[in-house]
Amino acid sequence: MWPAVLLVTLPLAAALLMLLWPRRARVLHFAVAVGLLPLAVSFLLQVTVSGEQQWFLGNWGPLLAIRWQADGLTTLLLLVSVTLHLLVSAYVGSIQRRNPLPAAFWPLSNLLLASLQALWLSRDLFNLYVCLELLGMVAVALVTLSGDKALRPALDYLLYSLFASLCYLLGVALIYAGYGVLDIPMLAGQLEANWLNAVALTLMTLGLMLKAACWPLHLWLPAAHASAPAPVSALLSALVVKGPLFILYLLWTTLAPAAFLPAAAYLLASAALGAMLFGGIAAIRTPYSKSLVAYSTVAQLGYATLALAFILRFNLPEFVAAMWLFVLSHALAKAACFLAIGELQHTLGARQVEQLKGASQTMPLAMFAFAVAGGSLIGLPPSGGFLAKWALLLGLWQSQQFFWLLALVVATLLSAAYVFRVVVLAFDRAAPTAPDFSPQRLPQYLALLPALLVWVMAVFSLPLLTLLKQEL
Amino acid sequence: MTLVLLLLLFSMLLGLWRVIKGPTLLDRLLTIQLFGSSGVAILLVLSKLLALPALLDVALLIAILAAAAPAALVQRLGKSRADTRSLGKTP
Amino acid sequence: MSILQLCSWLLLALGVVFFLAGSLGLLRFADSFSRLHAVTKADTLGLGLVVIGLSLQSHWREACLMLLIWLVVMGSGAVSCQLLARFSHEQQANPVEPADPGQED
Amino acid sequence: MLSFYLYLATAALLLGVGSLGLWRGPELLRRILALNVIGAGIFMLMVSLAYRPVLYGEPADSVLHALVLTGLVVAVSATAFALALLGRLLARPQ
Amino acid sequence: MGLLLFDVVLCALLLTLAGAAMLSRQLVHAVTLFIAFGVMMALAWARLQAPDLALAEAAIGAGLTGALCFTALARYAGDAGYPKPKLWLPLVFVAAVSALLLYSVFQIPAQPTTELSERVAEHLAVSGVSHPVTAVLLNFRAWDTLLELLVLLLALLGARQVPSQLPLHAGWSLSVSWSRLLSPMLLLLSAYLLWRGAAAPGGAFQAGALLASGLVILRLNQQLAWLSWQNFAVRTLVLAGLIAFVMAGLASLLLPGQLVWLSWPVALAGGIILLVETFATLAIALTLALLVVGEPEQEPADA
Repeated sequence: MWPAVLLVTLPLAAALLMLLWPRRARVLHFAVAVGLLPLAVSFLLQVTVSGEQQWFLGNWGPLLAIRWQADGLTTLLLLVSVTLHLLVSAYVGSIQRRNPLPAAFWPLSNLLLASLQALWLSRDLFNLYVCLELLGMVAVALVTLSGDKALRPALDYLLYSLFASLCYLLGVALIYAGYGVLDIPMLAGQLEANWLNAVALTLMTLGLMLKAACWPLHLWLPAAHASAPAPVSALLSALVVKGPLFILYLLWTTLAPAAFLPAAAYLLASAALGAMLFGGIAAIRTPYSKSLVAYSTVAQLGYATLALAFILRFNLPEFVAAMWLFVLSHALAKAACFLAIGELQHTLGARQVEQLKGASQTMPLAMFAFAVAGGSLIGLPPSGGFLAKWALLLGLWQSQQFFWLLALVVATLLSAAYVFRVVVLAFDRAAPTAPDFSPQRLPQYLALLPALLVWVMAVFSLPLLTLLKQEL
Repeated sequence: MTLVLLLLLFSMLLGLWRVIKGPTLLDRLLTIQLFGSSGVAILLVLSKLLALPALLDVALLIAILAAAAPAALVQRLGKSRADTRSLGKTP
Repeated sequence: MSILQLCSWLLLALGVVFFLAGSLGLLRFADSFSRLHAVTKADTLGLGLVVIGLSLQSHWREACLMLLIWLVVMGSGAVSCQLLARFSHEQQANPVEPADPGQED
Repeated sequence: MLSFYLYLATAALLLGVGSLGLWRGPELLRRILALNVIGAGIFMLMVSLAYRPVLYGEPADSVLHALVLTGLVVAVSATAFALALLGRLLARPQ
Repeated sequence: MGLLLFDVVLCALLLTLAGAAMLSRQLVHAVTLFIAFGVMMALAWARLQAPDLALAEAAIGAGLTGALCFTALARYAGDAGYPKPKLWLPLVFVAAVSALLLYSVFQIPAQPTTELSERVAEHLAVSGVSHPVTAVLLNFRAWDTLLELLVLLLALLGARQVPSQLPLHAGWSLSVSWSRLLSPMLLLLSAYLLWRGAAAPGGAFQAGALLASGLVILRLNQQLAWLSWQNFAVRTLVLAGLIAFVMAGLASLLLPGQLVWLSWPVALAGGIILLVETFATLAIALTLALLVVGEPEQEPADA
């Protein structure tokens, strides 16, 4: 129990103390963030060795209590959140002199971590609603850190997110109407394929897709992620949109009656196709570099959604592995992308893609970080992105889905196009944009770190695959 | 007892016309006032009818806070604000 | 039916009549300020009658609570009536001022 | 039984009315109010469900009451935050 | 039969108020109608035998919503001249969705599922309180409540990032003296609600919301100058609910034999719940009050 409790309460308690004594915030923050890392690693090892664990909070037994469950996937997500939280805040610390974020960043980022951890652990429909709401509010509060220019995107984000959680809540209420149970594992296999459950699951799915910015419900995402400060965008893109995706996975793999699965698979697959194609095209066309990365998030989420759709249709372990490998590798790669682009933007004073001209000369490290992370987004071997795509291709080949193989190839070409759009410009050494001040090295290294981690994932591919394939 | 309840609600229903039709802001605010006092009466009767003594607390709460909305209105939209020009003055 | 109960019902009925009269006044009176009178006076009286009517049927503790509620309603009704009247009077006295959108900053 | 379905129907219609306001707007403040109306519809659905055992002479479902109470707090907090954002948005020099 | 007629009229009133609020021409009318809608919701909760919710709704709807909405309204400089929105397209779509939802809610079985309620009743005796709603909130599903307090805190933190000052002008003497007269009563009533929560409808949130309304009324009448985030005591109390909750959770996890997060030892449960609730009430009251009236003077967003 202790590791799970500490992973949630330590950041929470740290945030409370920071609010009381703002002066000590940074010291406290790094003490906690560093301390959480070994905790999360040991928790992951413990769960992989001795199998999944679960608790009924308050010791009230099933039905009455809220259930926490720590399986391989959950502990992996816990570890990734802790890692990214540490990396991003180290980046924020390293640029503190140059362009400091408001002091509220420290408690808010700890609260973000706490609410994410609560979400990964929870297996209760209503508790997940509260976690979702919490996550949405922290995310919006973090977006407002970049000042007045982010007000309108932040408000839109908040309104969309509230509407989405209300949809989800309505679905929960309808399920409770039929069964009087909120516990997901207890509801597994219980739901009949009737009209009421169909409506409930549709509403929940719509709400979650809106929150996870699945195409075509992604309209709020580019503005919100592009207007937030770069480290915040990194956290939002890497972690926050994955929360609702996780709930979606839980709902459809454990809760939904088998009769609904084909329809849901078609819905999700077409959303994924739209996301991969239109997200990619939007990323190629946008003039702003941060919007490019934000649209790429929309496109990349498409891969994960596609994998989810095929989990529902074919039930192959390859697809489960593919989905979560996409999520993990995207989390790391996208954090690196946003940090690198943020660094480039600040140093070159450049919001537009065009102004990144010659960046490989002026800021080679940051550009390298972007290129390495981009390689994983495209799926170049041997990155994490490649692993994910390979698993997906393998699954598609086995189930003989040749149309989707083609779609995947086209989507890959699109992502290659938007990554190379930046890289090619950066290697154009004719008339590089002059930096406003001499580039700092430490933040660039910190941006490179998650990008390298994605490639390190390939080394651990075997244990990762076995861990994720057990999920089914 | 139910009849009393119905008639009280009916008196609110009469007020509804004012709150929608207006014509001034004062009329609408008055109807909130009416809803407050009839609401208190309804709660008293309901508490008797459903045997829920806690509803008396609800009534007390509404009664105490009845002046809260007007106070907020006066503070926020009162005279010294230039930007309340067009509020509620459609004759 | 005891006399007490009869009294109680009579009072309740009378209270409801006052409520209805107040609402009718709200509907029929010509201008807003007379409507103000109709609502606040009649309703407070109506509530008082309902309270007394119900008190006759209930435990003394509940009766005390109801009496307290009535007192509070009288107070806050009077206060909010004043506030609303003055607010709306001022609004009518001050004609439209020129727009000044930058006022807030 | 009839009143149970009556309140359920009201809840569904409140959801409709709220969605209409959310779509149509046009002011942001009205959209925020509309979200609250939708919330009220969902809470009404849940409270009617909690009332269901009363029809069979049992006490109302206290778990649902607790959930709605939690939901109310969340709704109020979110509304207050949205209104704060709105206030800043409108106060900003154009 | 009579009660059914009452229900019909009440539902019609609710729907009309909500519809009028959504469609009214002027924003200030929409806000007024919405406040009336809040009062009617409290009546509906009372009718549906949910006194806890009626209390909460009354405290929020009558006290806080008005202050919140009028504050936002003061920002709209007159009518901003929005184009008249289209009605038909949304109306058709929404009508279709409502019809679908109506059909769905009529599919809900009238037969209740009672297993969970039975479980609550079974364990009520060892929960430390005798009011089931409080038992669910502070014991059976205490984790939800802790997170809910966190949501409230986050709303305040978020709102503090976007301060927008409205000057407070001198209150009218009548409302000032009324607010002074009211404050001891509000304090008493919320203490009473908090205390009653253990055995009867009431509890931390209702008491907190009521107290918050009182603080807001006083603050809007230019009193309580100390009510500010900069004030260390206020800040401590705002965080006190969560701190008490987390500390109680960790402390009881340290006790021998307690292996699970947020499980109160049976003998101490009543005391722990009262302690947590007391701090939570103060925290809720101050947080809501700060959220609704904002800071008294302009300060930079980060402390």
